[in-house]
Amino acid sequence: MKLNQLFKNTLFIFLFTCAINSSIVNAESIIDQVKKSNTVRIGTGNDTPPMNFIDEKGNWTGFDVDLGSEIGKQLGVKVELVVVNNKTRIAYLSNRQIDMTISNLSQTRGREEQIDYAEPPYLWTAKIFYARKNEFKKISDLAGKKIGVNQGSNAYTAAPQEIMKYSKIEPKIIAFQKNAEGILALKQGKIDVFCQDSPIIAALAGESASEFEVVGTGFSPGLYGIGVPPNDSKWRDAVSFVLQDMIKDGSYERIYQKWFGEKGLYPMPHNARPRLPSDTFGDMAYVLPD
Amino acid sequence: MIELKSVGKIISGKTILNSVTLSLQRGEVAMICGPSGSGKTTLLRTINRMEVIDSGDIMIDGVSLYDEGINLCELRSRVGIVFQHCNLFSHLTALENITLPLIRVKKLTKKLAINIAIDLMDKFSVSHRRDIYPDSLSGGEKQRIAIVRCLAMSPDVMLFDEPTSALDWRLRDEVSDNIKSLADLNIAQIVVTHDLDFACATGNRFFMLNNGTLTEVDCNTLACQSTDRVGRLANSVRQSSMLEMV
Amino acid sequence: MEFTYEFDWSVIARHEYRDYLLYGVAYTFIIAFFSTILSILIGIVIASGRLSPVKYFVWPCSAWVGVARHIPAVFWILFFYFVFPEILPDSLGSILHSWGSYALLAGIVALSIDNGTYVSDILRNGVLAISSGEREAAKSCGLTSKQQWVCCLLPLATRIVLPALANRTIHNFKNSSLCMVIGVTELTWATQQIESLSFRGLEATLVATIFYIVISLIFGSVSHKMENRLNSCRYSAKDVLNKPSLSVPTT
Amino acid sequence: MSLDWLSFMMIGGWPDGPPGGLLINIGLAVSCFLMGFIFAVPLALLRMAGGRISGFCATAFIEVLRSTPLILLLFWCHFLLPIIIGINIPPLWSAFIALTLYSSAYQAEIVRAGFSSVPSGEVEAAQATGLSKSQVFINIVIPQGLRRMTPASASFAVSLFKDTAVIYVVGVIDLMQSGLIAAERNPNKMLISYLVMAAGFAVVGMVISLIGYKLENRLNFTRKVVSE
Repeated sequence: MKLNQLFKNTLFIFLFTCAINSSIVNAESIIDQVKKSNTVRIGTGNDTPPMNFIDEKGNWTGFDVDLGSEIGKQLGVKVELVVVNNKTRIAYLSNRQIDMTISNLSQTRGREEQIDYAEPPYLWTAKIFYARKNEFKKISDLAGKKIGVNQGSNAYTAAPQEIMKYSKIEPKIIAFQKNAEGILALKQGKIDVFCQDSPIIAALAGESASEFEVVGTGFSPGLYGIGVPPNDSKWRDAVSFVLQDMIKDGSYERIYQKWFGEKGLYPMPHNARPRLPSDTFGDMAYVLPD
Repeated sequence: MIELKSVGKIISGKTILNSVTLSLQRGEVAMICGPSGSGKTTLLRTINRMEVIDSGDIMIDGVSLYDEGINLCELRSRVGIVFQHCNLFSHLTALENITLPLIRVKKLTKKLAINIAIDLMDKFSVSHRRDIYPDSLSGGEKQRIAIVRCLAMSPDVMLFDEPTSALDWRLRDEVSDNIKSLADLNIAQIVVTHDLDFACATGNRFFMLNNGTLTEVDCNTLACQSTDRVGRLANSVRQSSMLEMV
Repeated sequence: MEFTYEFDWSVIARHEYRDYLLYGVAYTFIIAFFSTILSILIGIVIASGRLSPVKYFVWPCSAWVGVARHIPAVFWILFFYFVFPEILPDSLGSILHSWGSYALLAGIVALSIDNGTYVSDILRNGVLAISSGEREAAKSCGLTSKQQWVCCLLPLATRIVLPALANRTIHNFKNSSLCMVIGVTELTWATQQIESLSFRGLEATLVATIFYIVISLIFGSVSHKMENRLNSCRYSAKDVLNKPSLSVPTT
Repeated sequence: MSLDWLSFMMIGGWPDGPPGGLLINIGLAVSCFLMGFIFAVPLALLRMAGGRISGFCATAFIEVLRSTPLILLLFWCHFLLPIIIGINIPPLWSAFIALTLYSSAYQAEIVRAGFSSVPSGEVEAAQATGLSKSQVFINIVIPQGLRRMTPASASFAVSLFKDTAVIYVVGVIDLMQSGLIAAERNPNKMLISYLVMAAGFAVVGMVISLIGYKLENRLNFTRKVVSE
């Protein structure tokens, strides 16, 4: 009897707290919370060079991290980096445990149902098959082969779809916990090919270009976007505008050059900047007019 | 002093004690004998309410153990029990074993408790073993410590559960002497034992417990039984070995 | 704080996700079964090495147990998957590397190595627990040394060893989940996979957790019953298991 | 002798490679062991002597945690608990929570076994001298139970330390993770990286074993004390 009472009380307090908190969440936009606490919580990973990783000195760095701290600077608040990974980033956003995620997040329909994206996307990407040198010539050669992907990457579905375009034989997909494990498996011959986004492959290629090569061309073109919690357009606009300002004032370009430019750390063969079609607009950045 | 009024105890449908009645004065030593499984130990344990009885009543100094307002801890401190295996606290030294209840139950100061303990240990000539842990004590020493542990609480009643079962004949006489000397201190004692010779030598009242019924007997009957039993045992052994030879 | 999560059980019912779970269960059982068998074999070998009268068998086995007992199971798994084929001769290593089921094999072997050290400890303690008194009693009844072992000593040792072995087996069953780190598609891997594809991992993880709990409880109660049946003649296994040299952290 | 060939192990990870990572393992093992013990005692008591409902709750809690694989528990705490309670948990903290829950359940059983292995005769003897229930518990059951559970506790401490290796799957850069990073960066020295990892776990594990063994001997109550 007594315990029952206790249980009821606890439940009541729990529900009460929930009610209070949910009312706050619903009433306030994240932009107000960020201003009030003077910090923005940015979720990013730590094991995906060059987007986000721990460097040899133990610093948390990468394109995403630089972009995040620049956004924080432009918003005029402190940045609190939160570790997420491919499996947590969406859940954290939908629960508003982070204010945005900049974590090599491709925009997909499935994800669009769960979260919102700031405009514009910040990087053009494609999925790339990466294999040992001189083993495969074109994508159709990969039919029935063992393909490594990162668990949580949308390559898990995109890679077999691409191969099935050329052949009826289904490839075997092996999902690893980390990209580095996938590359190690590739090196050891446990898998025939590793499939990942182009910037990530660019970083890997930088380290091991003599052993591996890209098979065919990139496929499944995608866009890395900044994920924000759903149903908060005020906050989404705020982040979008900051990103657009950065593209206009050149601070985005600076970060891009540092990582992916010709003299950058991981030069990318194609122009991955978000831009408008060059035959119509020249090489203009894709930014909404004022 | 102690009065058991038609005490009954049933454990899982089996009658262990059947209307046991017993009355004992200060200074008397009651020896309860009986075959194994006759309920001797259960009877002993009911007297300080380690076992709850199903019918009847037990009174100490005219106060029922089953009175509403009785302080069980206080009662137990007045009824000492020396277990068959002594049950000394194995993580405490001999001295600590004795002082623990003095300090915790009687709320004596540590110094006073030690004094009392050492005095008593001297009487039982075990004071040189005071800092030894029970595992390193001999059987006789353990038992003397257990007796001292009870005695230090200055009980009105002492209960002994098979005090001689683990001892050789020399130590048995010693226990017998100890019990007699306690009787001189005006303590009522109940001793449960298998050992009929020991019972005859020690007690001044004798009881037989058979199938849960207690009957008072005199010393001679007990002694008779003793010799009788040995005779019967020898006979049966002889018969069975003869059978095998045939 | 807000509990906004709405359960959507249709996720588990969707056939591709359901298949992940079903295959996951199958792989979990396969890993648990084979690694338990193999670990018992390893345990017997190591235990007899440690008990053997030959000095040259004793110390390598003891040293192995002393070291291996402190090495995490997940280390063994990664080691066997990534490193072991590398230290083999090239041809053999590349065969292992390119073998599609090597991850499964590596997982099973790694768990067997991990569990084997514990099993060997349990077996050794079981044999040591048969007191010399019992051996002499068996001898004095006129039994041959084979009869002594078959009729008296081994059944006795089994009775002592069984509860601890059952405990280890449950532990090993749970440890099979570690194989997900090398991409073996067992149950825990399946929950993560469903999470990453559908963003609704809570349902799948809940189902998997209940599965693990139910299997552990069933196995626990079965072993308990078996123990009770064997214990018709009671032998205090507890005393043995509380011996300091035994490293089973269970009850 | 130069240790330059090992220098590659000193980079990558928190704060300076595997040695720093090992500190995380040790710290987590120690703190989760202690926290687990704090929870374990009331859990064990509830299971042994709680009322019907509270006893059942304690039993259910212990059994559920004991039958869930640690890695799954880790995923619960890292991926799913945040979804349920809506609070963001950094990897290290989720590892801490998971290991604490895990160790509290296991230690509750150890504590229970320790307490119930105190000879019932001694408990009875204590009651017979008039000690109250709580006094019996404080003076007899706890000191003896604690001593009796040291061997099991010590081996659990070792196994808990081992189990901290799993936390790398949620992204904590511990010895395992930093060792793996070092191995990834220098694939030709992979074997050395793995050996260093193994040595790290084995050496610390052995030290914990040794401490447990020493503690056991010290607490042994057959020791003889020379009187003053």
